Amino acid sequence: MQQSPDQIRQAYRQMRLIREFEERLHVENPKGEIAGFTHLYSGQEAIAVGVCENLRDSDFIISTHRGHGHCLARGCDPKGMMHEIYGRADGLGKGRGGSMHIADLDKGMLGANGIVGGGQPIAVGAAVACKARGDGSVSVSFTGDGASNQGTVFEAMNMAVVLKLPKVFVLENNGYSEHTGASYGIGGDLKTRTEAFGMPVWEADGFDYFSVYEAAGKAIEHARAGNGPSAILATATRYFGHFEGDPQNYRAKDEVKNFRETKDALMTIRDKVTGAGIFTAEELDAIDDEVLKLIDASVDSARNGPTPGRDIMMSDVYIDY
Amino acid sequence: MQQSPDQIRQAYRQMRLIREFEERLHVENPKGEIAGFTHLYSGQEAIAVGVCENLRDSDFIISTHRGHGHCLARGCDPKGMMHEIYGRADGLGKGRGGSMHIADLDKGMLGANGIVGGGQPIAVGAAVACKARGDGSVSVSFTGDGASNQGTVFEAMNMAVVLKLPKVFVLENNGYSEHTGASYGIGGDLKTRTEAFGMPVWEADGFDYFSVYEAAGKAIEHARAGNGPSAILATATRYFGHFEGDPQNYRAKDEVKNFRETKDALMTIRDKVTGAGIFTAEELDAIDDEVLKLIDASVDSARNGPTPGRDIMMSDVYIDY
Amino acid sequence: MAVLTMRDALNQALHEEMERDPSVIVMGEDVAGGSGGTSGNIEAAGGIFGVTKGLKTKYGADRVIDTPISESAIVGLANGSALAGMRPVAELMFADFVGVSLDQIFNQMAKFRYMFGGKAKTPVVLRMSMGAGMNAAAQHSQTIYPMLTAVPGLKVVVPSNPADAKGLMKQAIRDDDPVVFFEHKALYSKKGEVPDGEYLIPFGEADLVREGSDVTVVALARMVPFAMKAVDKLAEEGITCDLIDLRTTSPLDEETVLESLSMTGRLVVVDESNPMCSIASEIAGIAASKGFASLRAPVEKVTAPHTPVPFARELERMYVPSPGDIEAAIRRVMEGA
Amino acid sequence: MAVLTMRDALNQALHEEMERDPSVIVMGEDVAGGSGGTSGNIEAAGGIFGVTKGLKTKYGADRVIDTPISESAIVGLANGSALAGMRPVAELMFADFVGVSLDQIFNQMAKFRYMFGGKAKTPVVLRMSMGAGMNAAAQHSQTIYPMLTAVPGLKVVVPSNPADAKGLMKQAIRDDDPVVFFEHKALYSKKGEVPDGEYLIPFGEADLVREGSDVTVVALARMVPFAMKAVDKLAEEGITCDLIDLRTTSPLDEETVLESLSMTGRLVVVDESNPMCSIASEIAGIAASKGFASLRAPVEKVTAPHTPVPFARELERMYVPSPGDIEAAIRRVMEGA
Ligand SMILES: Cc1ncc(C[n+]2csc(CCOP(=O)(O)OP(=O)(O)O)c2C)c(N)n1
Ligand SMILES: Cc1ncc(C[n+]2csc(CCOP(=O)(O)OP(=O)(O)O)c2C)c(N)n1
Ligand SMILES: [Mg+2]
Ligand SMILES: [Mg+2]
Repeated sequence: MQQSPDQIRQAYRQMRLIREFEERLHVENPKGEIAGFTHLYSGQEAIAVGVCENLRDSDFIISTHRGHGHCLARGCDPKGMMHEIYGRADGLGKGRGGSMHIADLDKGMLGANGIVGGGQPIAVGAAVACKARGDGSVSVSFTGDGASNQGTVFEAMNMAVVLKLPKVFVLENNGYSEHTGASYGIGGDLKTRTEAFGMPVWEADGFDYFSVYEAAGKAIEHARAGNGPSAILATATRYFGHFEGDPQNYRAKDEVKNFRETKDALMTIRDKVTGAGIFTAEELDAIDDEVLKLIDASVDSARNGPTPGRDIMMSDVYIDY
Repeated sequence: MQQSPDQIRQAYRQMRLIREFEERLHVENPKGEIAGFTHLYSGQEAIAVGVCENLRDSDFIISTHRGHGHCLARGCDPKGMMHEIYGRADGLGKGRGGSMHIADLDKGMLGANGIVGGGQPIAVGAAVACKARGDGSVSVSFTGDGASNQGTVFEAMNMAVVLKLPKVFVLENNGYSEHTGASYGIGGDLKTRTEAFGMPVWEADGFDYFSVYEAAGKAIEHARAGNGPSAILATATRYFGHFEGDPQNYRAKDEVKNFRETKDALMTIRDKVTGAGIFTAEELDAIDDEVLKLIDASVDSARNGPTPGRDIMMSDVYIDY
Repeated sequence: MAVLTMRDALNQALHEEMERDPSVIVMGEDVAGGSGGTSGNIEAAGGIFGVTKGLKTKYGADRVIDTPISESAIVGLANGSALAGMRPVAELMFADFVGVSLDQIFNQMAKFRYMFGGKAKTPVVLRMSMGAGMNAAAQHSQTIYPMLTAVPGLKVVVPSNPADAKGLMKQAIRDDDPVVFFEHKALYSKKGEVPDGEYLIPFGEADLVREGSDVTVVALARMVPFAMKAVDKLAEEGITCDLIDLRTTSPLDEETVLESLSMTGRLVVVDESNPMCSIASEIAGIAASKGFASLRAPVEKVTAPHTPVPFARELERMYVPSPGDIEAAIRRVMEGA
Repeated sequence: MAVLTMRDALNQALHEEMERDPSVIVMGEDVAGGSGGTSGNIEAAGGIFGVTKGLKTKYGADRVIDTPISESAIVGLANGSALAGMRPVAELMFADFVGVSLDQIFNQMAKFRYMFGGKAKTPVVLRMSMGAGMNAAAQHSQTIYPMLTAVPGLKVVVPSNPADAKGLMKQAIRDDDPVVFFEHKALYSKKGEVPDGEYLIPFGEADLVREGSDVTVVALARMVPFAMKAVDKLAEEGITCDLIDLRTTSPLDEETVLESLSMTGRLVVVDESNPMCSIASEIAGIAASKGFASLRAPVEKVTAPHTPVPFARELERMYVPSPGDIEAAIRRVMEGA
């Protein structure tokens, strides 16, 4: 733990923020106010935060359909996100994108993406811009175990290697691709397949913030130094269904419960941090309180946010047409 | 050389047929009677023939934009092909497909394909049918070094592994992808990348019929026995430009000449076969004569073949509409 | 006749055809579900919309194939197995995923027979869910049938109700040409009477679902029930319409449209797609060419706007042509002449 | 003014814009060529059609990027670099290759700005060669602009001559929205006068290339010179036509078409695409709706047939609408009213 207390506080807070954001959505969702598909990230918090805590303002990330965690970790405004998820005119996407398309270009967050494998080629493009700038900035994409079988992801990996771009592929194996186990759809294994393109892959425990932070740090440093692309492979689990409403018929009865009890990312960081005497449980609880209040306020505000109208439907298709 | 003289005669004849078919097209092409893009296979004959001599009638192959060699090796009628290349109403494609789309479903030849990476997923589909039949039949696709970077090819490989299909990937590295060297576009290397999906890869000398025959035999046997997909990787060169008319500005001056003089596939098989005393040079020359006459006759016939009319343009879009 | 949802009508068609013909196979992501899972359930999903329920349990893993997320390879599986003698029914979970598989659809399956001298037969059915109505936003709500209707070699099916869905699906599976079968997400749970057992609807025959004399209304998929609402409401006022449900856009039943137009002289076309190069454009264009002599008023095209599909409930509702929009268009066309 | 081929006019536009703006970059397969080759030539191709000649030699490998055969990743390179502040000009060698890259075009670049609350700017130019004329057969000859014209968020350019190609390309590169730029293969070698230096043509402004009073002829890309032949021939007989070159199909200059139609009352639309859901359908549909009051005769749509593009010279010539077909359509529309 070579991180400063401030860094650790920030990381813990971000992980808690994601966790509570998602747990709250899980509670709110059945009430019927939230439209569309909602894919929750709970269980994988250490990955998004472990990666993003390594980033600078000039870096880029691109996310997946399961985007809330990456957005929050990258610093998107939770209230703006919540408004978007509730379809409000003042949400980050003006209510036009919803949960699956949250982005904030001002934060170098190039969007959640509803197309599995859609983001990776785009992130490679952002890496072209990073390289052109020559300021050591990097581009990071997140890719699920299921997404790793999409042709566009292979193309993106190969392209990044061929052009020696400052690009980091974050592979998140949460064990499932919708209702199918990760192992079923993957010929070979993720690490070997990725290395075969000629890039290094660092493995991490996706439940452990410090493990991910360290692996991602190596990958990002590798890119910043001009050594080209690399990947990290982090394994965790998702606590909820593929989307809200999924009965999860494909999972063993106690699978999630076991993970929650033995591996939980928030539990892990708390144990480590309190164990090392960096913060007391009370100090961390105070962070939790702050986060919970923020989420409460975001949900209240979003539930009462302004409804988008025809002007919003018709605008921003083009800049000039 | 455990092959019977008859087998070897047939293989030699097929290689010579491809060679002369292509050399003749190279002569005819500048005369202006042949329309469209013509991609010649000369230099790689041992690969198509080395693979296809392992096949049974019930097997399938699918080809690329550089399809003449694979078609001939699979037993497509040279005259029907020549008529197609000349755009004749009685060509294999009735003049609608041309050089890039020669197919013969009756021979299990699922077509040359103008889309790089287009054929591989289709060949995986044919392997599904092979598996369903349960008769040990296999499906073979040919893939260039350039094509190996197309997302659809990675997907096809993975799918074949996941479904454990009787599918053989023949990777033909001829050193170039159009005007670009093979090494430029390939992150990692072809063998490692293919093995990473969890399938065995056998390497072969793409100039040597016997080497290819043996490697392909292993792969095909692997598939017939129900052990799933595999690949062979064969390296050779193409003697002509990417397409007819290509000035080849990307190649060293004597590159092709050197290959022709030191590695040529026809030379190689002749040397081995005469050296082992299986056939005399005169016996092989007689085959050459027969082939040359066949090509002469095919070109003469094709030059005077019937012109397709409106009925041909308008038919076979659907079976029933 | 049983009363079934469209989902169940499609499921019934699949069950009947798989039972009838062992060469029918099904493939796609989570068409069964549960493979590689920890519950041991071999059919944890039965399709994300439940259309393929029970198939794997009944017909096994060789005929009901769960796949990785590799849409090009999924359509390729269908194409190759069809060329090799099977009758595959492949699923693209959402029509929007043609983006990652279009080549296999428009350059491959559509063109084999033509390019290959008339020898190839590619009896693929490519199912895909489409349309707005679930607030699934811009990448999961499109109605891309115009794009595929334009492609020679493809047949395109767009059912509006459970009975048609069954009859057209059974026809699609038996059809020797490649068929793209669009299932509107917002119709899956709609119920209707569905004939039992053998029931086939030929392609290229539109259905005249309402008869009238003032206006010809042409619609497809979810726009048919919406148009019914508008037409039925106006009928109370004495404005009567022919309402034509296209059922397939390729082949397109021009005759039925033109015949109706020759009686009414007025045309409203309703299409959930974006306006440009749409089915609405196509039918309006046909009216301007082959139907010109009949036309007494400007054609009204009722479509979504030239925008992506927006997410929020209010926005999506505004985006999709509504019964009110259709009613207004019918009124306008009545005033026009 | 110099006389240039369309190829060279496009090349000039690229050179000028790369010179002017360091954020302009070029990417695609063999846009330079020679990478990894044995000749040491760092620009062995300059694009398969020569449009990108000299760019790598002048601007270097960082700005002129040869890529592997990975079209989705090529368009992705453009999309991501544009979001991150560059002005990429990406090449799909053949328009038919949208099959392997459509997602990045229609689900990604077209929709970012809308989905992302109006913050994103995606100034991509996606160049692609299109059309019949080289006997390149069914997978290398399509004119798929209708498919992309239908997509909200994309602008679509279809030049018919060298001057327009230059002016529209320079506009495309400076435009802040994503632009799909179609280059007709059969026009690359056609020559015309091209203004030197700064020359921009705004999008959405059709060009009235012939003036007349009897018929409005609307055409685009290669159909414009074909239509000119027909129109000029008929002018000798005293039948005079407005000939409108659309130049862009999105935005589409309806006003110019409708204004002309209001004078002539007769419309012929010429489109090299397959007939269904085409630009011909779109324009005919506009005539039936917004132009109905002007219309005095059935609209004539002159398009390719509903077949893939055939290979043989004779077949391809039959497939492509010819000056003779256009002439016949103009005569028919003159008889029609
Ligand atoms: C191209 C495409 N195919 C399929 C889908 C449907 N889909 C959405 S998420 C998903 C599973 C993704 O699995 P994974 O990449 O492991 O991410 P996770 O859901 O586990 O976060 C699927 C199949 C999609 N959105 N896009
Ligand atoms: C999807 C697609 N992209 C690009 C092309 C253009 N193209 C045709 S052949 C070729 C090079 C193929 O190289 P390789 O796979 O090594 O085969 P080879 O030509 O060497 O036989 C390219 C880029 C194409 N036909 N299809
Ligand atoms: Mg997963
Ligand atoms: Mg090659």
